Amino acid sequence: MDNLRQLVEAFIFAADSPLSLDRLSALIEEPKAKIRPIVEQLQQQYLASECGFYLAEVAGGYQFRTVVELAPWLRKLRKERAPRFSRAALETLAIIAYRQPATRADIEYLRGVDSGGVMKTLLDKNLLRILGKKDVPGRPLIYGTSRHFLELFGLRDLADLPTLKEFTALDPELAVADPLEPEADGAL
Amino acid sequence: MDNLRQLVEAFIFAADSPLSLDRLSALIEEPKAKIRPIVEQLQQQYLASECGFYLAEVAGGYQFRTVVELAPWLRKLRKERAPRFSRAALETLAIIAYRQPATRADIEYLRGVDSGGVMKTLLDKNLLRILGKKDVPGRPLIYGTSRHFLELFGLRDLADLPTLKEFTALDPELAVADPLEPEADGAL
Amino acid sequence: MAIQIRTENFSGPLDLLLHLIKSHEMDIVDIRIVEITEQYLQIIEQMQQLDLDIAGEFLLMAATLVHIKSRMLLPVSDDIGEEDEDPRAELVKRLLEYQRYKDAAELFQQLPQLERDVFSTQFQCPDAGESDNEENEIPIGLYQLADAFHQLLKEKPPEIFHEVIRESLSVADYIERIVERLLQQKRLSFREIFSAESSRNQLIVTFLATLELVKMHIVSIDQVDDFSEIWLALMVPADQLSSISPEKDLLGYG
Repeated sequence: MDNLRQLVEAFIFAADSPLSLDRLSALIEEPKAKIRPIVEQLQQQYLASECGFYLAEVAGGYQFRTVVELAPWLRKLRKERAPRFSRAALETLAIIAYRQPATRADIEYLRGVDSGGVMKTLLDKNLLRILGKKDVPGRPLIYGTSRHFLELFGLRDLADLPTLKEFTALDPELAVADPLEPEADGAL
Repeated sequence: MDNLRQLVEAFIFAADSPLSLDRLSALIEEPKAKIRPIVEQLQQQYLASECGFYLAEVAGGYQFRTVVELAPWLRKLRKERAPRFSRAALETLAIIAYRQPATRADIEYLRGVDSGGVMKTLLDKNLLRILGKKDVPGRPLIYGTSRHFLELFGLRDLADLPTLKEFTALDPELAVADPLEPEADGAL
Repeated sequence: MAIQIRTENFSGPLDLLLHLIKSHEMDIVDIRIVEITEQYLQIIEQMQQLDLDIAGEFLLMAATLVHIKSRMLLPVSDDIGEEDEDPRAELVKRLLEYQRYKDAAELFQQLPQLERDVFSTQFQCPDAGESDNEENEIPIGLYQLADAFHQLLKEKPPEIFHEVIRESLSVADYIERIVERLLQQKRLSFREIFSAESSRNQLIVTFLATLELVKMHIVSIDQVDDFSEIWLALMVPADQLSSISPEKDLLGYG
């Protein structure tokens, strides 16, 4: 049993992206039911030990990540500054994240400006993906956020997106469109 | 003091190569004499805890590494990865997807290099299929994409592929800005 | 009001409009349309005076505002039906929704970002097996697929016009170039020997040079199947090349 814990730890550490329970189960050749408690135990353990990193749940998987409080120190490690997002990019990303699947026309209607360039940049950065085509005349492409988007922002899944302020009860249709449960804990 | 341990741990964890005591001391802005015992303590601690990784001393520095005994397991990580493609494979697949039915010569014309090896890999991965022989002298084989290709890219059929026109419309340098059209079906 | 307003500070006309609404302490759901239109037009004019490249989108919004204003000034006619819609309704709806995503963008900015606020290990596990040219591997999706094809087509632009510049292109020089490349690479595809930016003349000379090399039994030509790639390879060991290097004059191409 202890060996299993060690194996889970090593796999998550060595993987280059978050490992899901399914993936862990396939790699270790043990049922998920056996692996899940081990992962949960590891999460507790790292939190309790005040280690420099913790076992985060992101993008449907698990990954060791440094604790947020140390960010100002750790940035010294990277020579290049982390790329910052322009306001246009963040707006576009937000619209697609909450509204997906979204067409380019949806985004441009909301933003009021041509957004092709921003979308291309986000696609190049692998933050967006093309989901297919919409079943309306002209069959426009529809877009959604990628797995990498979740990884970058440390989200477990799309339901983990921060809740948006409710609309005033102006339009009941819009209130329905409100997705997203509140986050369970602020651990991330 | 505990914070210092956390910081050392996080630095070593997040660095892309082994961190020397000198480097750690410079990053943390504390004398080496203060950092050395912490590192040694961490080494002991990880060994004692039978963690999946340990604090190795390599190349004049310190780095977390997975436990050597687990190597046979960890190799599976690379073998069973989410599909990722080399540029050559992606190019070849793209040409066949858009130009099918395509001969090997068609592909090599566009890529400018021998593509036999890549095509074989793609055939082995069941992403391509042989459609028949072309009715020209030499009767070269003609290729198309497979059902599995559609599944992998989440396409219903080939008509779901983004057209080049749609694609270039994203690139502001290539396309005149599209007029804004509020969406007809009132997605709001 | 002497606020310095610059388009680049706003991500679009809705953003500018929201700013004006806020700075005039209005309620989004009850915009004082006459006042806001005036303000908006003033700013647009300022931008024009500064000879800024005003995006069409900003002008489009100006037109929308003026249109709403004129509709609000018209007396409400009874004929059209009881539920006359507020002319501002659609704009208000857009503004409210835009405001929401603007807030969301702000939230995103504050989320801990990988490689900015949190870091994962960069350790490439040597025990995980040899990484066969892993750095070249790309995640795949429809975009990556379409992009790959698009890039290839961009690299192979249709031949348009070539200005004819008379150059003294010597076949002998080109023979040397091809041999040099073959020494480095052992095998070259027929296409590879032509560089992409070659002029027509250069292509011809390259071709002649290739023929010469074959004629001199320095280079062999292989083709696996009809119409498949043609491959060139050196037939002569490298150390013997110098002795059979052609005398430039003997080739007779000038």
